[in-house]
Amino acid sequence: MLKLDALTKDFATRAVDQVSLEFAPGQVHALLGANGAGKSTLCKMIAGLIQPSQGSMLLDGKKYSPDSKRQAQSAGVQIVHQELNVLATLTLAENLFLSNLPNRWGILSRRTMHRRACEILSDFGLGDLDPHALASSLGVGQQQLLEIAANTWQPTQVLILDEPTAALSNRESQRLFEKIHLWKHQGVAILYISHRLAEVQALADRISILRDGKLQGTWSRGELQECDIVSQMTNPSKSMAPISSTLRPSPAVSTRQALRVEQLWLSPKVQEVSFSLRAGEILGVAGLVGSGRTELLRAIFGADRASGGSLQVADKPACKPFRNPNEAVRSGLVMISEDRKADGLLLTESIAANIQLPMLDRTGLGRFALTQARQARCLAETYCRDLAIRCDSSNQSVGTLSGGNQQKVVLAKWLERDGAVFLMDEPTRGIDVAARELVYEVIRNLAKAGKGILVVSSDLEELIGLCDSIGVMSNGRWTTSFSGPNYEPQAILEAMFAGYSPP
Amino acid sequence: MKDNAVSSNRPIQQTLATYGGLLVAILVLLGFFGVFAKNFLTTTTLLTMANSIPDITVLAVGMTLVLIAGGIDLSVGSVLALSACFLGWLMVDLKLPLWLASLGAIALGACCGGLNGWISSAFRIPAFIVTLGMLEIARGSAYWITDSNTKYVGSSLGWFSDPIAPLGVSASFLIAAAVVLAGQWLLHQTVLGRLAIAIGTNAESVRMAGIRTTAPMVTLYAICGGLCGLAGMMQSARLSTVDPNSGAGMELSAIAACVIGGTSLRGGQGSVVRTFFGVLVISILQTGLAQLGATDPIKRIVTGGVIILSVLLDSLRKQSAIR
Amino acid sequence: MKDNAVSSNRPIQQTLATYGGLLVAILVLLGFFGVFAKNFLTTTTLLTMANSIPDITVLAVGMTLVLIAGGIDLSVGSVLALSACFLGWLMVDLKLPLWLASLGAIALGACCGGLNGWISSAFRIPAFIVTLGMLEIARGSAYWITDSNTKYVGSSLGWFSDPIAPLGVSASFLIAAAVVLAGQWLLHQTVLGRLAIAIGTNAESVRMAGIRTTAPMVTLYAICGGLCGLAGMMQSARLSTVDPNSGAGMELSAIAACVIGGTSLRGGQGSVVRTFFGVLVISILQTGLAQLGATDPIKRIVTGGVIILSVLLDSLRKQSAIR
Amino acid sequence: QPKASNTSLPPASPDKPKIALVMKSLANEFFSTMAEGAKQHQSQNSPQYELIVNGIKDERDLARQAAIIDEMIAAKVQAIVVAPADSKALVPVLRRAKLAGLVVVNIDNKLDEEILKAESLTVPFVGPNNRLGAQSVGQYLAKSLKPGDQVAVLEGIRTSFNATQRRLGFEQAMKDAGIQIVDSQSANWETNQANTIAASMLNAHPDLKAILAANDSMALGAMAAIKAANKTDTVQVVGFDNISAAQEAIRQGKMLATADQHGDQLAVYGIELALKLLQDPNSIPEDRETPVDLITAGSLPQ
Ligand SMILES: Nc1ncnc2c1ncn2[C@@H]1O[C@H](COP(=O)(O)OP(=O)(O)OP(=O)(O)O)[C@@H](O)[C@H]1O
Ligand SMILES: Nc1ncnc2c1ncn2[C@@H]1O[C@H](COP(=O)(O)OP(=O)(O)OP(=O)(O)O)[C@@H](O)[C@H]1O
Ligand SMILES: [Mg+2]
Ligand SMILES: [Mg+2]
Repeated sequence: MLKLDALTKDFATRAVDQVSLEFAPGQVHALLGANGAGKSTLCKMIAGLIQPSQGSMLLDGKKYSPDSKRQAQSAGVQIVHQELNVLATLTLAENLFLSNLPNRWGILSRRTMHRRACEILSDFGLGDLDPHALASSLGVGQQQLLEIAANTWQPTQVLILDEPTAALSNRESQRLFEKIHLWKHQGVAILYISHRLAEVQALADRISILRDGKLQGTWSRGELQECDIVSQMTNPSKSMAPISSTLRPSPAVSTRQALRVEQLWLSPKVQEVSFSLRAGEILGVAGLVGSGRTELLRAIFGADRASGGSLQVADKPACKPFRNPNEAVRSGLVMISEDRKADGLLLTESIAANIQLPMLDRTGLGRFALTQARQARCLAETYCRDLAIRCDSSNQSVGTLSGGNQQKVVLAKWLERDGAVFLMDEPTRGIDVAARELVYEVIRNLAKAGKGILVVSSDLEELIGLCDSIGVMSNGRWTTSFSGPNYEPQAILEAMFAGYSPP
Repeated sequence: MKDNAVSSNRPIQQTLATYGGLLVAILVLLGFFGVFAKNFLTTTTLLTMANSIPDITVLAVGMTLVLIAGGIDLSVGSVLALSACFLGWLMVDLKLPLWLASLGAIALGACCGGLNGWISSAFRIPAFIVTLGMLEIARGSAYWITDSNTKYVGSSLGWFSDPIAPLGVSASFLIAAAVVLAGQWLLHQTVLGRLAIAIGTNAESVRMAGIRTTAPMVTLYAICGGLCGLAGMMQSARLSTVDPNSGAGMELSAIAACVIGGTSLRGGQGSVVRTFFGVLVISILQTGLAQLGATDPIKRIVTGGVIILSVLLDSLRKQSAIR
Repeated sequence: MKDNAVSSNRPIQQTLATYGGLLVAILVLLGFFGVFAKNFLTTTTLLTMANSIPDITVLAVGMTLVLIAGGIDLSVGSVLALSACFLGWLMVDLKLPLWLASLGAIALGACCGGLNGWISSAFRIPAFIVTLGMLEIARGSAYWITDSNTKYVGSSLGWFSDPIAPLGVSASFLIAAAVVLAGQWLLHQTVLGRLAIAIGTNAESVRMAGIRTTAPMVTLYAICGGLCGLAGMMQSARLSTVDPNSGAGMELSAIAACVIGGTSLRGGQGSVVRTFFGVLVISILQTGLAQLGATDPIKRIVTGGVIILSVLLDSLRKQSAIR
Repeated sequence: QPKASNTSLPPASPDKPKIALVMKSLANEFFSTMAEGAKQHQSQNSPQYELIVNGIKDERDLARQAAIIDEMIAAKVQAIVVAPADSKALVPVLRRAKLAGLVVVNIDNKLDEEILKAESLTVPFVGPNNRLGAQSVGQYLAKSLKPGDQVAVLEGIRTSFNATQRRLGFEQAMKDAGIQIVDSQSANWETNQANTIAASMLNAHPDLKAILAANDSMALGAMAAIKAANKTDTVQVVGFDNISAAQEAIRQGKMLATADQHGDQLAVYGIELALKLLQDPNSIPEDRETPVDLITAGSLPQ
């Protein structure tokens, strides 16, 4: 019912190049492509957020050229963005109904709103949350669910989901898939973007692949193997190692201690967590959304002030938890945070400036020292090459990069700063399959170089493939640890739920 | 921080947590001046104070709404003067009946405000500069209307500012109180109020959600402007004159009241009732210092210090509450 | 929008894109007053103008730095007055040599600024309110030092403001020009400048990058305060007086100059050179209107209108450039 | 120099009356001198009365001055001596003071006759005649100019009564001497604004021979502009108020003349009148015009 005809969008370079596609009702149409291939740009054009440079669209046979999201909505096209847009100062219910607050003569009908919010939230597995609570009390994963709920509770014709599962763990993803099946049966055309190929294989009726803005082709379910998809996505000239063959734990874990956490408290979400991390070890942290993993990392890093406990970095004497990130960084910790938009990047600044940022504290000459603009540019260019960051130049502002490429900039910034212990919160969030391999390689190399690495990820397979051992957080507590390389996923899953079951 | 969460459990703790710091500040000030200034803690003084704050209260309410939506209005003082002068012109020169003239003054204020909102929102120009321009324009127009003369309007507006017999407070004060409550209600119970908070938090996200931000912004600024008109009437009533110089510098007092009350200048956060407490802090300070007969240097130094201190204490209290 | 990106290709287009809108505004104003005001486009008038802007220029440079870092400094006018009065006191009452007295005045300004920066940054209090408090405190202290008296300092500071023979411009002007260049250099070439932009863009990201924000903020505010001291010296030299009332309202002019020059009040964006153009717009307007002999109402209405228009045009130009 | 008479003061009473002196702005030298004079008088006569001195932040803030008077009524003072920031706006609140049984004396800036009548109020006035003062300054200047010469006027804030009176005085003197006023703008009593405007006036009218400023602060600004334009020898400046900086300038020959309204005595006269009225409520108060003296290089002690 929705037909794209030679849709094109030019920025400094061409982001989407003559894409013609057709979406049918009741079908899940997956859109795949490497980071920066133009998927989000294409979606934004369909949803009326940006205007195409060339090309046209037809909806139900009628000409469709929305110049605002509002128009798109009224024509029956809805989008869930890749980036979160939850308003922290409003309540969950208000976020849900923002574009259409239930009211009479402009006065809110709170009761109606509350009732309907309860229904919708429990529908999306957020039933235990109070609709009157502020959205600022949610973690990223819960925010993502809220965002999906807010954009899908109204019936639509076309629904675009741009990486909805990037911050979700299995349980939430499963629930979303159920909803997708439901919408499918209601005859909604769904455009689905994800970097998790397994998901795509399970869900999609049709698969389209973009590479450098150009459509490579469209296939039906089952026509493509994973390796075909990857080879379609990536440039054949830049050959990549096949997936999963390199997914083996690295051998060189020493006995030296890199970080020891003792009885750490950050009420109410982190409760007496203790563990230790050895140099050269990759320690994964698994858990459900809202289990407190992000809070744990923030408490260790001093981003939030822990209320109790002690830390021991390398063989230095144990000390109180850090009071601010500055102390942590000076003690040799670095942290790749989960919410790159809020606290990881300077969106309007260039790639070079972002990579240089943590280094600014290190120049020996003090604050009036000259910045080495040229050096920073060279550095940025090196990282753009090594991490395959798709950009026009190292001067491009980070906010205009695609989501996955933004994540790579965050990575580059901390690789450059370097430290003895790396805390990584969802390090591969939004990064495409091929580049993900690259990131794993980088992480393993760090480990080989003797760093201690703590990885939080909602993708259990990723943890299993990458980590020397895995700890499980459940309801704010560090419940069990498993050591690799042979994990039992079922046991880990059970441990993730353990903290919630009644005693 | 979480003033907006309307939660009904633990109402007393909630209220204390929300208003506690400000109440303490007000009590400390009252106590201090009660001890050191003669005749300070008397009904007369308190009533005098109550009858002198309606205009700044009403301005500050409008300012709170605009600040919460991420804007700012520097023109409130000038628009106050302009509407007051317009009122004088309508009443004295055109001899319009009071109700019509008042309506005209408030409408003019609302127009100025709406214009501020429209220009800044539709063309994405910082409100600071738009309203700074309006500050000059409105002040100039006020001079122009009155020919730079103060105009006597007599007691036709008197009922507005005369104390009502049994209560001792004026109609202005009651209206101002009603405006505070209406403002708080608007913020929490209406679509416009919620949109104000949303836009103030992140205008881009609101636009991404497919909501037009211009119309609500224009409405909010127009409300702020209309309240300036109301404040202008109150001031004229109190002085029986309209004066093109009136309200000069009042924008900073109004903003100070809002910020003392915890409204964020970055938008998204604030409470009208707390703004009212902010007005009280400022006016108690002013009255107390005047009754002490403090010299001007001391008045200013103390005022500045107390403004900083009250916000500092509130911030420290919040930080310790989080821990 | 990306003034900060220093790219060396296509330098002329780049320069035009960056400064074009402002240059056009300046030329239009010059042309208008050249036609309508007597003796406007003469060397004397232009030199008079050049010699009267150093103080506001220097203030606006400091303000730009603070605004870019996401702060604001409302106390610049008062701190200017305070340092000028302190200078007068050191020179006239204590009979200190000029260089020592100047140093003292600048140091006092820097202290006031540093205090602003420290309180607002370390305790996370909005700079608006802290500097509003400082506005009152510094003004009060200025009255206190001078006993509210204007002091005539004669020609002891004269070399500062006297036109240098062959050039026609004063030493003040040259210093102000140097300050503009130094400000631009500081912003783009030093670590402090990068940090200012970074903090203004997203303070939380900077904090999470393990960088302390307090020290750079204190430094930036102290620079701004020191520049207020310098501006105070310039103004005292030009007027041969130190006056505790000087600089009142100058904070708004300085901010207006910054915003006309495209500095964002939300932080992260701005350029010192463009601020200088903003100063030019304002001062040409003032001088031209005075030379026309316009009445006060007209002066204010036109000033307000031009402020809004210049920003509006710049914004429309940018939007059309994007398309 | 006129001196306040100390003879007719009432004897000390056990219940000392409290007198509130409410001025425009303590930030102005004229008013700080006034306050100083009043305080000195009080300390010399401390058994007779208590004094509270208040001013407003901004001379234009009428609302605040009215509020201060209300606050003084609430503070239970017995008399108010007021230098109104506006001759019209303060009348209603002063009527409230009278209704509350207070003695009210008007100094410096005379309340508007018509409005006093409209509010059926009589308030005794003690103060100078600004118009005549300005006229005498203008006449002194005219002596050193020729008929037909061009001069410019820097006015105060237009809404202020004093500003109007002084402008009228200047205009009268210039008209009498046949001198042409080519430009007249308000610099809002401020030095820096006066500097900008005077500089523009000098550029627009190269033949300007003198600038008449309605107060000394603006005169200082005008002098700086003249110096910058290198016209110290051709353009003369006169002012009003006799602040110390202006005296300095007159001594150095950079300024021609100013007028002294004896601010330090003004409040004292008002306070004395108030005390008299307090003691004898039935006495009929009379307006009292205080002297305005012309100050020139000759009349200043060297
Ligand atoms: N506003 C913009 N200005 C300039 N370039 C842009 C802008 N928006 C997107 N681009 C560029 O367009 C290209 C496509 O971006 P897009 O966000 O569509 O990628 P994507 O396929 O969604 O990638 P990801 O999987 O990482 O989300 C990128 O190279 C990006 O840098
Ligand atoms: N600012 C906050 N104030 C109060 N509670 C918060 C705040 N931020 C997060 N929380 C709570 O902390 C819990 C854990 O947060 P979060 O969801 O980030 O954990 P996580 O295990 O990292 O999960 P995720 O997969 O979402 O990152 C959430 O349930 C959330 O309610
Ligand atoms: Mg994308
Ligand atoms: Mg998390």
